[in-house]
Amino acid sequence: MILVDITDSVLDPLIALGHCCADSHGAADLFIGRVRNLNEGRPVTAVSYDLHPVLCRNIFEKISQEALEQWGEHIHVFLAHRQGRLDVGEASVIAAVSSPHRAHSFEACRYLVEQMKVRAPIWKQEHYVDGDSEWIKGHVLRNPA
Amino acid sequence: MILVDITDSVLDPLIALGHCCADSHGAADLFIGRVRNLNEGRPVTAVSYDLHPVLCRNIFEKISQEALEQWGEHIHVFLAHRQGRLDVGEASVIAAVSSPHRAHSFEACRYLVEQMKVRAPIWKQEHYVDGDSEWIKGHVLRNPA
Amino acid sequence: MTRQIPIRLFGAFRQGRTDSTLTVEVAPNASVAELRKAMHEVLETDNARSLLKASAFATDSEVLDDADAVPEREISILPPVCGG
Amino acid sequence: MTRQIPIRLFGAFRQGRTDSTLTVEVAPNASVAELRKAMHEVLETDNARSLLKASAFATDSEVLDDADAVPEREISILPPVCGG
Repeated sequence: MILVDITDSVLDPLIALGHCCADSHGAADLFIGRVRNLNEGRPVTAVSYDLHPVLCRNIFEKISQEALEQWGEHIHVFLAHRQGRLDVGEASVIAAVSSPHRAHSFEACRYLVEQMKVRAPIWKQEHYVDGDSEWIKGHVLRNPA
Repeated sequence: MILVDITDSVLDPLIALGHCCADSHGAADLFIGRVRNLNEGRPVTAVSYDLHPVLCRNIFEKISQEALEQWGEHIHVFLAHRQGRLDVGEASVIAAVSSPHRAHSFEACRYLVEQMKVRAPIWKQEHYVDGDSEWIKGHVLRNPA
Repeated sequence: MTRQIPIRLFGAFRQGRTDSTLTVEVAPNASVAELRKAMHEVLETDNARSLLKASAFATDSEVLDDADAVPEREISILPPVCGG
Repeated sequence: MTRQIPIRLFGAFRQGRTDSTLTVEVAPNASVAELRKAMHEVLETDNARSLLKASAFATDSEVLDDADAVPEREISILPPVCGG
Protein backbone atom coordinates (compact mmCIF):
# COMPACT_ATOMS: atom_id res chain seq x y z
CA MET A 1 0.00 0.00 0.00
CA ILE A 2 1.40 3.33 -1.12
CA LEU A 3 0.45 6.83 0.03
CA VAL A 4 2.32 9.82 -1.39
CA ASP A 5 1.58 13.50 -0.98
CA ILE A 6 2.76 16.98 -1.93
CA THR A 7 1.22 19.57 0.33
CA ASP A 8 1.21 23.19 1.54
CA SER A 9 0.09 22.05 5.00
CA VAL A 10 1.95 20.90 8.10
CA LEU A 11 3.15 17.28 7.79
CA ASP A 12 1.68 14.97 10.44
CA PRO A 13 3.75 11.95 11.52
CA LEU A 14 0.62 10.28 12.93
CA ILE A 15 -0.88 10.12 9.44
CA ALA A 16 2.30 8.38 8.24
CA LEU A 17 2.22 5.93 11.16
CA GLY A 18 -1.49 5.34 10.68
CA HIS A 19 -0.83 4.33 7.08
CA CYS A 20 2.26 2.28 7.94
CA CYS A 21 0.47 -0.19 10.14
CA ALA A 22 -1.07 -3.64 9.74
CA ASP A 23 -1.82 -6.56 12.06
CA SER A 24 0.93 -8.56 10.37
CA HIS A 25 3.51 -5.73 10.56
CA GLY A 26 5.77 -5.91 13.59
CA ALA A 27 7.96 -2.95 12.64
CA ALA A 28 7.56 0.59 11.34
CA ASP A 29 10.33 3.07 10.62
CA LEU A 30 9.65 6.77 10.12
CA PHE A 31 11.98 9.54 8.98
CA ILE A 32 11.39 13.27 9.42
CA GLY A 33 13.50 15.90 7.68
CA ARG A 34 13.30 19.29 9.37
CA VAL A 35 14.61 22.76 8.53
CA ARG A 36 17.93 23.34 10.31
CA ASN A 37 19.13 26.64 11.75
CA LEU A 38 22.56 26.24 10.18
CA ASN A 39 23.89 25.16 6.79
CA GLU A 40 27.61 24.97 6.11
CA GLY A 41 28.22 27.29 9.03
CA ARG A 42 25.72 29.94 7.92
CA PRO A 43 22.73 30.73 10.21
CA VAL A 44 19.43 29.96 8.45
CA THR A 45 16.06 31.46 9.44
CA ALA A 46 13.78 29.69 6.94
CA VAL A 47 13.76 27.63 3.76
CA SER A 48 11.47 28.01 0.74
CA TYR A 49 10.72 24.76 -1.07
CA ASP A 50 9.96 24.94 -4.77
CA LEU A 51 8.53 21.75 -6.31
CA HIS A 52 7.29 20.49 -9.62
CA PRO A 53 4.14 19.04 -8.02
CA VAL A 54 2.92 16.71 -10.76
CA LEU A 55 6.30 15.26 -11.68
CA CYS A 56 7.28 15.08 -8.00
CA ARG A 57 4.19 13.04 -7.18
CA ASN A 58 4.92 10.73 -10.13
CA ILE A 59 8.49 10.22 -8.97
CA PHE A 60 7.39 9.61 -5.36
CA GLU A 61 5.07 6.91 -6.70
CA LYS A 62 7.85 5.39 -8.78
CA ILE A 63 10.24 5.30 -5.82
CA SER A 64 7.53 3.78 -3.59
CA GLN A 65 6.73 1.16 -6.20
CA GLU A 66 10.44 0.26 -6.38
CA ALA A 67 10.43 -0.23 -2.59
CA LEU A 68 7.53 -2.67 -2.91
CA GLU A 69 9.37 -4.54 -5.66
CA GLN A 70 12.49 -4.75 -3.54
CA TRP A 71 11.05 -5.46 -0.07
CA GLY A 72 7.73 -7.07 -0.87
CA GLU A 73 4.27 -6.11 -2.11
CA HIS A 74 2.91 -6.42 1.43
CA ILE A 75 4.88 -3.48 2.89
CA HIS A 76 3.19 -0.12 3.50
CA VAL A 77 4.96 2.98 2.20
CA PHE A 78 4.38 6.67 2.94
CA LEU A 79 6.23 9.60 1.35
CA ALA A 80 5.17 13.22 1.66
CA HIS A 81 6.92 16.55 1.02
CA ARG A 82 5.83 20.01 1.93
CA GLN A 83 6.17 23.08 -0.31
CA GLY A 84 6.36 26.79 0.43
CA ARG A 85 8.26 28.68 3.09
CA LEU A 86 9.12 26.75 6.27
CA ASP A 87 10.62 28.02 9.50
CA VAL A 88 13.47 26.35 11.36
CA GLY A 89 12.20 23.15 13.03
CA GLU A 90 9.30 22.56 10.64
CA ALA A 91 9.11 19.20 8.86
CA SER A 92 9.81 19.34 5.13
CA VAL A 93 9.56 15.61 4.43
CA ILE A 94 8.22 12.47 6.08
CA ALA A 95 8.99 8.95 4.86
CA ALA A 96 7.72 5.82 6.57
CA VAL A 97 7.56 2.07 5.98
CA SER A 98 5.98 -0.79 7.89
CA SER A 99 6.59 -4.48 7.31
CA PRO A 100 6.55 -7.77 9.20
CA HIS A 101 10.23 -7.51 10.19
CA ARG A 102 12.40 -4.59 11.21
CA ALA A 103 15.29 -4.92 8.73
CA HIS A 104 12.94 -4.31 5.80
CA SER A 105 11.31 -1.30 7.44
CA PHE A 106 14.66 0.36 8.14
CA GLU A 107 16.11 -0.41 4.71
CA ALA A 108 13.06 0.58 2.69
CA CYS A 109 12.57 3.82 4.64
CA ARG A 110 16.21 4.74 4.04
CA TYR A 111 15.75 3.92 0.35
CA LEU A 112 12.79 6.32 0.05
CA VAL A 113 14.77 9.16 1.60
CA GLU A 114 17.96 8.63 -0.41
CA GLN A 115 16.07 8.30 -3.71
CA MET A 116 13.89 11.33 -2.95
CA LYS A 117 17.05 13.39 -2.37
CA VAL A 118 18.53 12.67 -5.80
CA ARG A 119 15.48 12.09 -8.01
CA ALA A 120 12.58 14.27 -6.85
CA PRO A 121 12.17 17.68 -8.52
CA ILE A 122 12.50 19.74 -5.34
CA TRP A 123 14.61 22.85 -4.83
CA LYS A 124 15.35 24.81 -1.74
CA GLN A 125 16.13 28.44 -1.23
CA GLU A 126 17.66 29.22 2.14
CA HIS A 127 16.93 32.50 3.89
CA TYR A 128 19.68 33.84 6.11
CA VAL A 129 19.79 35.98 9.23
CA ASP A 130 21.35 38.84 7.23
CA GLY A 131 18.33 38.98 4.88
CA ASP A 132 20.16 37.32 2.00
CA SER A 133 18.84 34.15 0.39
CA GLU A 134 20.31 31.52 -1.89
CA TRP A 135 19.23 28.53 -3.99
CA ILE A 136 21.06 25.46 -2.74
CA LYS A 137 23.25 23.51 -5.13
CA GLY A 138 21.98 19.97 -5.46
CA HIS A 139 22.16 16.71 -7.38
CA VAL A 140 22.00 16.71 -11.17
CA LEU A 141 18.79 14.94 -12.22
CA ARG A 142 19.29 11.99 -14.52
CA ASN A 143 17.12 9.14 -15.58
CA PRO A 144 17.93 6.08 -13.48
CA ALA A 145 20.24 3.77 -15.46
CA MET B 1 20.22 14.23 25.47
CA ILE B 2 18.89 10.86 26.55
CA LEU B 3 15.35 9.89 27.54
CA VAL B 4 14.60 6.26 28.43
CA ASP B 5 11.44 4.79 29.89
CA ILE B 6 9.83 1.55 31.04
CA THR B 7 6.09 1.94 31.30
CA ASP B 8 2.71 0.25 31.72
CA SER B 9 1.07 2.94 29.59
CA VAL B 10 0.54 3.33 25.85
CA LEU B 11 3.71 4.49 24.08
CA ASP B 12 3.33 7.84 22.31
CA PRO B 13 5.47 8.48 19.21
CA LEU B 14 4.91 12.25 19.57
CA ILE B 15 6.75 12.21 22.89
CA ALA B 16 9.68 10.50 21.16
CA LEU B 17 9.65 13.01 18.30
CA GLY B 18 9.29 15.91 20.74
CA HIS B 19 12.43 14.76 22.51
CA CYS B 20 14.30 14.01 19.28
CA CYS B 21 14.22 17.54 17.96
CA ALA B 22 16.55 20.56 17.99
CA ASP B 23 17.03 23.63 15.82
CA SER B 24 20.32 22.22 14.59
CA HIS B 25 18.90 18.74 13.86
CA GLY B 26 17.80 18.26 10.26
CA ALA B 27 16.89 14.58 10.61
CA ALA B 28 14.98 12.33 13.00
CA ASP B 29 14.43 8.60 12.67
CA LEU B 30 11.84 6.73 14.72
CA PHE B 31 11.21 3.01 15.06
CA ILE B 32 8.04 1.39 16.41
CA GLY B 33 7.82 -2.29 17.27
CA ARG B 34 4.24 -3.55 17.37
CA VAL B 35 2.60 -6.85 18.37
CA ARG B 36 2.06 -8.97 15.25
CA ASN B 37 -0.89 -11.28 14.65
CA LEU B 38 1.37 -14.08 13.49
CA ASN B 39 4.65 -15.61 14.68
CA GLU B 40 6.29 -18.43 12.77
CA GLY B 41 2.96 -19.23 11.16
CA ARG B 42 0.97 -19.35 14.39
CA PRO B 43 -1.90 -16.84 14.93
CA VAL B 44 -1.20 -14.60 17.93
CA THR B 45 -3.88 -12.67 19.85
CA ALA B 46 -1.72 -10.85 22.41
CA VAL B 47 1.75 -10.75 23.93
CA SER B 48 2.68 -10.35 27.60
CA TYR B 49 5.95 -8.53 28.20
CA ASP B 50 7.88 -9.35 31.35
CA LEU B 51 10.74 -6.98 32.18
CA HIS B 52 13.34 -6.49 34.86
CA PRO B 53 12.49 -2.80 35.16
CA VAL B 54 15.53 -1.47 37.05
CA LEU B 55 18.15 -3.41 35.09
CA CYS B 56 16.29 -2.74 31.85
CA ARG B 57 16.36 1.01 32.45
CA ASN B 58 20.09 0.80 33.27
CA ILE B 59 20.77 -1.11 30.07
CA PHE B 60 18.68 1.32 28.01
CA GLU B 61 20.81 4.13 29.43
CA LYS B 62 24.02 2.28 28.66
CA ILE B 63 22.95 1.61 25.06
CA SER B 64 21.89 5.25 24.64
CA GLN B 65 25.19 6.46 26.05
CA GLU B 66 27.04 4.24 23.58
CA ALA B 67 25.06 5.85 20.74
CA LEU B 68 26.18 9.30 21.92
CA GLU B 69 29.78 8.09 22.06
CA GLN B 70 29.54 6.69 18.55
CA TRP B 71 27.47 9.35 16.75
CA GLY B 72 28.20 12.45 18.82
CA GLU B 73 27.23 13.98 22.16
CA HIS B 74 24.86 16.38 20.41
CA ILE B 75 22.40 13.72 19.18
CA HIS B 76 19.08 13.19 20.98
CA VAL B 77 18.13 9.63 21.88
CA PHE B 78 14.81 8.14 22.99
CA LEU B 79 14.21 4.52 24.00
CA ALA B 80 11.06 3.26 25.71
CA HIS B 81 9.53 -0.18 26.22
CA ARG B 82 6.13 -1.13 27.47
CA GLN B 83 5.37 -3.95 29.91
CA GLY B 84 2.26 -6.03 30.57
CA ARG B 85 -0.21 -7.59 28.17
CA LEU B 86 -0.51 -5.96 24.73
CA ASP B 87 -3.02 -6.67 21.99
CA VAL B 88 -2.10 -7.11 18.32
CA GLY B 89 -1.17 -3.73 16.82
CA GLU B 90 -0.11 -2.11 20.09
CA ALA B 91 3.39 -0.62 20.29
CA SER B 92 5.80 -2.51 22.53
CA VAL B 93 8.88 -0.38 21.88
CA ILE B 94 9.77 3.02 20.45
CA ALA B 95 13.31 4.11 19.60
CA ALA B 96 14.18 7.48 18.09
CA VAL B 97 17.23 9.58 17.30
CA SER B 98 17.66 13.10 15.94
CA SER B 99 20.90 14.60 14.68
CA PRO B 100 22.12 17.24 12.22
CA HIS B 101 22.41 14.74 9.34
CA ARG B 102 20.26 11.80 8.28
CA ALA B 103 22.89 9.02 8.13
CA HIS B 104 23.57 9.36 11.86
CA SER B 105 19.87 9.35 12.76
CA PHE B 106 19.21 6.18 10.78
CA GLU B 107 22.32 4.37 12.02
CA ALA B 108 21.95 5.32 15.68
CA CYS B 109 18.24 4.43 15.75
CA ARG B 110 19.00 1.03 14.25
CA TYR B 111 21.75 0.57 16.83
CA LEU B 112 19.32 1.21 19.70
CA VAL B 113 16.87 -1.37 18.38
CA GLU B 114 19.44 -4.07 17.64
CA GLN B 115 21.16 -3.67 21.01
CA MET B 116 17.85 -3.60 22.87
CA LYS B 117 16.89 -6.91 21.23
CA VAL B 118 19.98 -8.76 22.48
CA ARG B 119 20.87 -6.98 25.73
CA ALA B 120 17.73 -5.72 27.46
CA PRO B 121 16.14 -8.03 30.08
CA ILE B 122 12.77 -8.35 28.36
CA TRP B 123 10.78 -11.54 27.78
CA LYS B 124 7.67 -12.16 25.82
CA GLN B 125 4.94 -14.69 26.25
CA GLU B 126 2.73 -15.09 23.22
CA HIS B 127 -0.96 -15.87 23.57
CA TYR B 128 -2.52 -17.88 20.77
CA VAL B 129 -5.97 -18.13 19.28
CA ASP B 130 -6.36 -21.66 20.71
CA GLY B 131 -5.89 -20.35 24.28
CA ASP B 132 -2.38 -21.73 24.59
CA SER B 133 0.56 -19.45 25.43
CA GLU B 134 4.31 -19.76 25.17
CA TRP B 135 7.47 -17.95 26.29
CA ILE B 136 9.49 -17.04 23.21
CA LYS B 137 13.02 -18.34 22.86
CA GLY B 138 15.45 -15.45 22.64
CA HIS B 139 19.07 -14.33 22.76
CA VAL B 140 21.36 -15.55 25.52
CA LEU B 141 22.35 -12.54 27.62
CA ARG B 142 26.08 -11.96 27.89
CA ASN B 143 28.20 -9.07 29.00
CA PRO B 144 29.36 -7.14 25.94
CA ALA B 145 32.97 -8.19 25.13
CA MET C 1 8.38 26.92 -39.87
CA THR C 2 9.47 26.60 -36.23
CA ARG C 3 7.89 25.51 -32.93
CA GLN C 4 7.48 27.84 -29.95
CA ILE C 5 8.30 25.86 -26.80
CA PRO C 6 7.31 27.39 -23.45
CA ILE C 7 9.66 26.05 -20.78
CA ARG C 8 8.57 26.09 -17.12
CA LEU C 9 11.33 27.36 -14.84
CA PHE C 10 12.10 25.99 -11.36
CA GLY C 11 14.47 26.71 -8.51
CA ALA C 12 17.42 28.95 -9.31
CA PHE C 13 16.09 29.62 -12.83
CA ARG C 14 13.43 31.76 -11.16
CA GLN C 15 16.07 33.97 -9.53
CA GLY C 16 15.52 37.58 -10.53
CA ARG C 17 12.57 36.78 -12.86
CA THR C 18 8.95 37.70 -12.63
CA ASP C 19 7.97 35.17 -15.28
CA SER C 20 7.97 31.44 -14.51
CA THR C 21 8.26 30.38 -18.15
CA LEU C 22 10.72 31.12 -20.92
CA THR C 23 9.76 30.53 -24.55
CA VAL C 24 12.29 29.31 -27.10
CA GLU C 25 12.06 28.49 -30.79
CA VAL C 26 13.19 25.17 -32.28
CA ALA C 27 12.84 23.26 -35.56
CA PRO C 28 9.73 21.03 -35.90
CA ASN C 29 11.57 17.78 -35.20
CA ALA C 30 14.09 19.14 -32.72
CA SER C 31 15.73 16.92 -30.13
CA VAL C 32 16.11 17.78 -26.45
CA ALA C 33 19.78 18.55 -27.19
CA GLU C 34 18.67 21.18 -29.73
CA LEU C 35 16.17 22.59 -27.25
CA ARG C 36 19.02 22.92 -24.76
CA LYS C 37 21.08 24.82 -27.36
CA ALA C 38 18.16 27.13 -28.15
CA MET C 39 17.63 27.85 -24.46
CA HIS C 40 21.33 28.54 -24.05
CA GLU C 41 21.04 31.27 -26.70
CA VAL C 42 18.26 33.14 -24.93
CA LEU C 43 19.60 33.00 -21.36
CA GLU C 44 21.00 36.36 -20.27
CA THR C 45 23.63 35.49 -17.66
CA ASP C 46 26.68 33.23 -17.37
CA ASN C 47 25.20 31.87 -14.13
CA ALA C 48 22.04 30.78 -15.88
CA ARG C 49 23.95 29.27 -18.79
CA SER C 50 26.18 27.34 -16.42
CA LEU C 51 23.11 26.18 -14.43
CA LEU C 52 21.55 24.97 -17.70
CA LYS C 53 24.49 22.59 -18.25
CA ALA C 54 23.67 20.83 -14.96
CA SER C 55 19.92 20.81 -15.59
CA ALA C 56 17.49 18.28 -17.06
CA PHE C 57 14.44 18.75 -19.27
CA ALA C 58 11.31 16.91 -18.22
CA THR C 59 7.63 16.45 -18.94
CA ASP C 60 5.12 16.09 -16.12
CA SER C 61 5.71 12.37 -16.10
CA GLU C 62 9.41 11.84 -16.81
CA VAL C 63 12.90 13.24 -17.14
CA LEU C 64 14.03 13.47 -20.79
CA ASP C 65 17.32 12.39 -22.35
CA ASP C 66 19.17 14.68 -24.76
CA ALA C 67 18.54 12.25 -27.65
CA ASP C 68 14.73 12.29 -27.13
CA ALA C 69 12.55 14.31 -29.49
CA VAL C 70 10.97 17.35 -27.87
CA PRO C 71 7.50 16.05 -26.91
CA GLU C 72 4.23 17.88 -27.52
CA ARG C 73 3.50 18.03 -23.82
CA GLU C 74 4.51 20.71 -21.32
CA ILE C 75 8.28 20.98 -20.84
CA SER C 76 10.12 22.00 -17.67
CA ILE C 77 13.77 22.71 -17.00
CA LEU C 78 14.95 21.16 -13.71
CA PRO C 79 18.12 22.45 -12.05
CA PRO C 80 20.02 20.12 -9.67
CA VAL C 81 17.64 18.97 -6.93
CA CYS C 82 17.87 18.88 -3.15
CA GLY C 83 14.67 17.79 -1.47
CA GLY C 84 14.17 16.98 2.19
CA MET D 1 27.61 -21.63 57.67
CA THR D 2 25.91 -20.98 54.32
CA ARG D 3 24.23 -18.03 52.60
CA GLN D 4 20.58 -18.07 51.56
CA ILE D 5 20.31 -16.41 48.15
CA PRO D 6 16.85 -15.42 46.96
CA ILE D 7 16.86 -15.39 43.15
CA ARG D 8 14.26 -13.36 41.26
CA LEU D 9 12.72 -15.31 38.40
CA PHE D 10 11.80 -13.85 34.99
CA GLY D 11 10.22 -15.01 31.76
CA ALA D 12 9.93 -18.75 31.28
CA PHE D 13 11.24 -19.41 34.82
CA ARG D 14 7.85 -18.16 36.02
CA GLN D 15 6.01 -20.81 34.01
CA GLY D 16 3.83 -22.87 36.31
CA ARG D 17 4.99 -21.07 39.47
CA THR D 18 3.11 -18.87 41.88
CA ASP D 19 6.30 -17.59 43.48
CA SER D 20 8.56 -15.14 41.64
CA THR D 21 11.66 -16.00 43.68
CA LEU D 22 13.56 -19.20 44.36
CA THR D 23 15.94 -19.42 47.30
CA VAL D 24 19.15 -21.44 47.09
CA GLU D 25 21.96 -22.08 49.54
CA VAL D 26 25.63 -21.48 48.75
CA ALA D 27 28.93 -21.22 50.60
CA PRO D 28 29.86 -17.77 51.99
CA ASN D 29 32.35 -16.95 49.23
CA ALA D 30 30.57 -18.73 46.40
CA SER D 31 31.07 -17.73 42.80
CA VAL D 32 28.29 -17.22 40.28
CA ALA D 33 29.26 -20.62 38.80
CA GLU D 34 28.58 -22.24 42.18
CA LEU D 35 25.29 -20.37 42.47
CA ARG D 36 24.35 -21.78 39.06
CA LYS D 37 25.16 -25.31 40.28
CA ALA D 38 23.10 -24.82 43.45
CA MET D 39 20.14 -23.56 41.43
CA HIS D 40 20.47 -26.52 39.07
CA GLU D 41 20.02 -28.85 42.09
CA VAL D 42 16.76 -27.29 43.21
CA LEU D 43 15.04 -26.93 39.82
CA GLU D 44 12.33 -29.54 39.34
CA THR D 45 12.12 -30.03 35.58
CA ASP D 46 14.46 -30.83 32.70
CA ASN D 47 13.04 -27.83 30.88
CA ALA D 48 13.98 -25.48 33.69
CA ARG D 49 17.46 -27.01 34.02
CA SER D 50 18.05 -26.68 30.31
CA LEU D 51 16.78 -23.07 30.40
CA LEU D 52 19.23 -22.36 33.24
CA LYS D 53 22.16 -23.29 30.99
CA ALA D 54 21.17 -20.51 28.57
CA SER D 55 20.48 -17.98 31.32
CA ALA D 56 22.53 -15.24 32.98
CA PHE D 57 22.64 -14.07 36.59
CA ALA D 58 22.44 -10.34 37.16
CA THR D 59 22.14 -7.64 39.78
CA ASP D 60 19.91 -4.60 39.24
CA SER D 61 22.80 -2.86 37.53
CA GLU D 62 24.72 -5.47 35.56
CA VAL D 63 24.91 -8.96 34.12
CA LEU D 64 27.33 -11.19 36.07
CA ASP D 65 30.05 -13.50 34.75
CA ASP D 66 30.40 -17.04 36.13
CA ALA D 67 33.77 -16.14 37.67
CA ASP D 68 32.32 -13.22 39.69
CA ALA D 69 31.67 -13.65 43.41
CA VAL D 70 27.97 -13.72 44.31
CA PRO D 71 27.33 -10.10 45.31
CA GLU D 72 25.41 -8.99 48.42
CA ARG D 73 22.79 -7.26 46.29
CA GLU D 74 19.60 -8.69 44.85
CA ILE D 75 20.19 -11.43 42.28
CA SER D 76 18.03 -12.28 39.27
CA ILE D 77 18.15 -15.12 36.78
CA LEU D 78 17.61 -13.91 33.20
CA PRO D 79 16.58 -16.41 30.52
CA PRO D 80 17.35 -15.59 26.86
CA VAL D 81 15.82 -12.21 26.03
CA CYS D 82 13.61 -10.99 23.21
CA GLY D 83 12.46 -7.43 23.63
CA GLY D 84 10.61 -5.33 21.09
